[in-house]
Amino acid sequence: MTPSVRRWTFLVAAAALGGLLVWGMSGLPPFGDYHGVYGLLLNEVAVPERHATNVVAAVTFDYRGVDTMIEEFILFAAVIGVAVLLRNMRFEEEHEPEEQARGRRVPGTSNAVRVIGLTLLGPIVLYGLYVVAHGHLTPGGGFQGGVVLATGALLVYLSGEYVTLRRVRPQAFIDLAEATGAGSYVVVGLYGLVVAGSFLANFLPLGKIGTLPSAGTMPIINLAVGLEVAAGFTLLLSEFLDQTLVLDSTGRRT
Amino acid sequence: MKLVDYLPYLVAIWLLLIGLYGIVTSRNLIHAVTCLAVAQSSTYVLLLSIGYRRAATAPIFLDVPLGTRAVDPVVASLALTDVVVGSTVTALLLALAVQIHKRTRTLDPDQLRSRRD
Amino acid sequence: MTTVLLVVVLLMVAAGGTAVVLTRDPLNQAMIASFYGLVLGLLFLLMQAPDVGLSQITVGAVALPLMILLALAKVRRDSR
Amino acid sequence: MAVLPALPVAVPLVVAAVMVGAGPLLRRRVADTLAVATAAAVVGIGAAELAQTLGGPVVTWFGGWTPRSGIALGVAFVVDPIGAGMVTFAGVLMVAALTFSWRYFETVGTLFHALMLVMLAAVVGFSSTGDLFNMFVFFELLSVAAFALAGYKIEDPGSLQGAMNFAVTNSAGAIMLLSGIGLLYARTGALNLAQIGTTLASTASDRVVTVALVLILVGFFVKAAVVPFHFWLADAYALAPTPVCVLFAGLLSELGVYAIARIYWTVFSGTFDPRTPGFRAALIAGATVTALLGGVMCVLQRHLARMLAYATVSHVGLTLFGIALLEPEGLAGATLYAAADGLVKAGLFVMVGIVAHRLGTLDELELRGRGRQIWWAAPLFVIGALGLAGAPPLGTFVGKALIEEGAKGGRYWTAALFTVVSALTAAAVLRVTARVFAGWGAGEPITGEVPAGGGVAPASGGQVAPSAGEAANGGGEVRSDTGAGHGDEAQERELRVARTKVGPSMVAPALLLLGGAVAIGLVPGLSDRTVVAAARFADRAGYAATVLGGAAAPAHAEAPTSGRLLEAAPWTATTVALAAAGAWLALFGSRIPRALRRTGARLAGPVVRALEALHSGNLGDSVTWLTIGSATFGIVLAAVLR
Repeated sequence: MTPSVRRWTFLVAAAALGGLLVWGMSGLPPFGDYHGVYGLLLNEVAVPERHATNVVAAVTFDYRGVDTMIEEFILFAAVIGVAVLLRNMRFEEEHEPEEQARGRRVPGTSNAVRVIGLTLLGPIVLYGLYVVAHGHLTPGGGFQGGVVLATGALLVYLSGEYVTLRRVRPQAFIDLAEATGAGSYVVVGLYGLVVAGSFLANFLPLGKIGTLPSAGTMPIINLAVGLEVAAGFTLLLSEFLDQTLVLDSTGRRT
Repeated sequence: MKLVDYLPYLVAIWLLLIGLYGIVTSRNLIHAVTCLAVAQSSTYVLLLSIGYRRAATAPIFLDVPLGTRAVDPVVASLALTDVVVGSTVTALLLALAVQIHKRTRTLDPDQLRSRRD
Repeated sequence: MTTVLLVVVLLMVAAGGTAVVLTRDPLNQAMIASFYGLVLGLLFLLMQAPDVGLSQITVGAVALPLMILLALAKVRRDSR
Repeated sequence: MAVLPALPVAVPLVVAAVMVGAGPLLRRRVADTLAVATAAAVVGIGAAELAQTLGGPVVTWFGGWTPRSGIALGVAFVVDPIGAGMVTFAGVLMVAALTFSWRYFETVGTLFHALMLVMLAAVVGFSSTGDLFNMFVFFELLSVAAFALAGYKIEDPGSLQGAMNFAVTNSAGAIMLLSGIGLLYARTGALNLAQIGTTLASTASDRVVTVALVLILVGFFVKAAVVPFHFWLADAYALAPTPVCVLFAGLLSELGVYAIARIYWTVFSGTFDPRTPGFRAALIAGATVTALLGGVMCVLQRHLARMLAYATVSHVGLTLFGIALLEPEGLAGATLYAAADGLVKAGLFVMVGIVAHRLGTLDELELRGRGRQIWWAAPLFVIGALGLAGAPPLGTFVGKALIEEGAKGGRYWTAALFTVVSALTAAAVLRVTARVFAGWGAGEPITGEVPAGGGVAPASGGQVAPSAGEAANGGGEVRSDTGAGHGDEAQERELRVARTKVGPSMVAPALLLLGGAVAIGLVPGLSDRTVVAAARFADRAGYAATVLGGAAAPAHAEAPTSGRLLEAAPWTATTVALAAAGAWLALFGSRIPRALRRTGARLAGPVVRALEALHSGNLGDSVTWLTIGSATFGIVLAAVLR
């Protein structure tokens, strides 16, 4: 199809599809008037049964914990996929920047940016850890905290410590962290199968509602997710970043 | 039947269709991938709209007592998973687009095809 | 009050999504996508889904646009 | 509490994580062995599940959250014989694919193994789960791993584009699927399949249910590559690395059809009982068009892998046809057919991989006569062709016979469709075999060939066939020694292994797969057992009672049927004869009187050109067709389900 034929064909089809969807959704209960049994039941039982004040977290990490486990592996597979898809570029260019970068600053990063970046790093990491740890109590959790932590790692890049980071960031170490995060979720599940009779079943004391060490295995799973997401997003960003910074250090951007 | 009662659903439908429109008319794969993310966001809106309850709190019973009218926690959990899925798929597609550009020196789907033939 | 706010943000979401799609230059698009991610996050907070809102803001407004920018930077470099 | 069902998901995932974590420490052969052993373990668990579930489905609740008064709190795995069969089947294909990759890639790293194992876990979970959203999550896991594997050959632009089209179209389908799931959740307040089915059965169907059904089916149609949702498939399947093709062709599309069956019977079958005929007609129409178009496109290809990709489309259409009858016999037939056919296609892909490995191209005409150096491959190709034709003793014969039986009054039409379609795909493979191994036919495209096998001429002036450039490009795993692009020197080389050697690790998978297809046809009592399993699969109320109430599965008496094989035999003979005649015509078309040839070319030429233009491989086209298909299918269903 030529672009204009395609556009008009699509518009006609989309109008029909849109009409169909509007027709179908007009049969839904009005917005704000939902009474599904599943959610109502969970809102009643989750806190007493799981000692987690955040019911969404209880659903995410326990009642429907297997969804989240698979979700972690979606991230895991995507990280592998990006590494596979971008692999030969790294092969081609990996040596270049390191050799050239030795003994010189990455251009384009002023000291002010660098200082701001590094000053922000501490609070960001603390905040990320806080969000991960309190997932079963308040909004947040492994995923949100993990992304915040990955952003922290990114700050180190952006503040020009790329060269430093290349030295302190052994790729294998982050790979290991990611794999550990993803793998330990399954291991917790398998341990539940052995100890409590079903996969992902809770095997720890539930603790006092509202305190940090409560809700059984949930904080552990949250931690695993946090590790996986922090490492996974760091890898994702650095896969793309590696190449961009090569641009900088080969001197074209100065 | 007020329009407001169905506005969120209409917005979800709109996001789906406009996202698909963007993909269909896109001349740049990175642009198309971002459009796919817009289409994906329609599902977040749809899911959360479905489980919304008027004059209800979030299903977090730390500061509010148990039994307070709260929105559906399941859709929030589903949408959470959906956000992760959407973002990882987008990352993968961006990597594909970058590699395609490296191999073919173009990101335009129409040009890509003509080179292939 | 909440309803009015919801309607306004919903319309902003619809407009934002449209703007992302209709912005044909990927670089500008990434900026608008970041804004769109933020508005979506706001909508989710209003819909009493703070967990989702937080994810959406960290991912949709920060991480994803960043990835798009980095991908674009890579592509531009290749083009030269 | 059953222990087994979670294991074939958990074990491959843990092994995948270990492989990535310990990546640098693992030697290549250790990683290979570990991966094959894991897949073999899944086969073992699947077989154990199969034995365990013959008496009724096994239900496992994750986290131990059993339902309360009919409301599911958590996620359940519900494994029945058909699901357990899928688990076993996936394991077998994975063993074959990983064994093949043993010698196939030189340095592949552990990332490839990890992706393959993640994909295995996803397939297993998808076939085992009894929860709609969980199904979606496994679907996405499968997709993400598949996207990455489809683009694995980063030095081949065609492969990357195929992966891109695959990924975007399938993601768009997944968005539709999830929207449909959302609508069902809005309507029923449930995500458990049994619970949704029970809730829906108690009330009349309405527009929300109809649109939800449309959206969910579209999501699975895209995965199954039902026309017109199939435009992404050829490039993605034909240009991926061979071990990946084996899984794609044998497993991925079948999975989409499985999902359609599962969702229909557990969720929707209770709601629109009296309006089933309309729904059946719509599904059958889609299946028929898919089978025919796929068959025609298959005959038109001269790139071997692309030919098999279209054979996949075509035969998925046939499998869907069996499901679309909405009868247990049809379902049973589709199950056996899909299993045997998947093994046949996977085996053929292995053989094509061997050809690429040894002969360096996948272009049929370039290969003419060159197959003599690997003459032993010819009989395997012929067995594959017979499998596509549905000839005994291959399992496709039994499956086909069952589907024809399920068609009841429409038996003759069904048999005729199967005959035409399987003759087309089998003729294509026979033609290739004769040309490549015996050197029959011309080495260049013949202009104005007559229609072959009751279809369309194989090529008109080389216009249909991919250009030589593309053939070299997409020619499987082969690269010219001059290098494809700059910087390739440093990258992992897929194929440095001497081209002269085809080790046992490459032939064994083909024997395993084709042998499996024969075994399905020969195991006594298999078809009767499958009919019982299908009857249970289709018993919505019984399924719901087992899942939600923990009730024992209701008994389904075996009703041994005889004579179905006898009735199917003449049709099969016709198919094989037509396929052979078609292949002969395609090879020796030049011997046919000129006038006849011209007329044929004049009639077929425009159709062929139109088909070629349609299958542009363009991303925008693919998504446009997705939209057209969704709208059309939606409007039809809205009309018939009123």
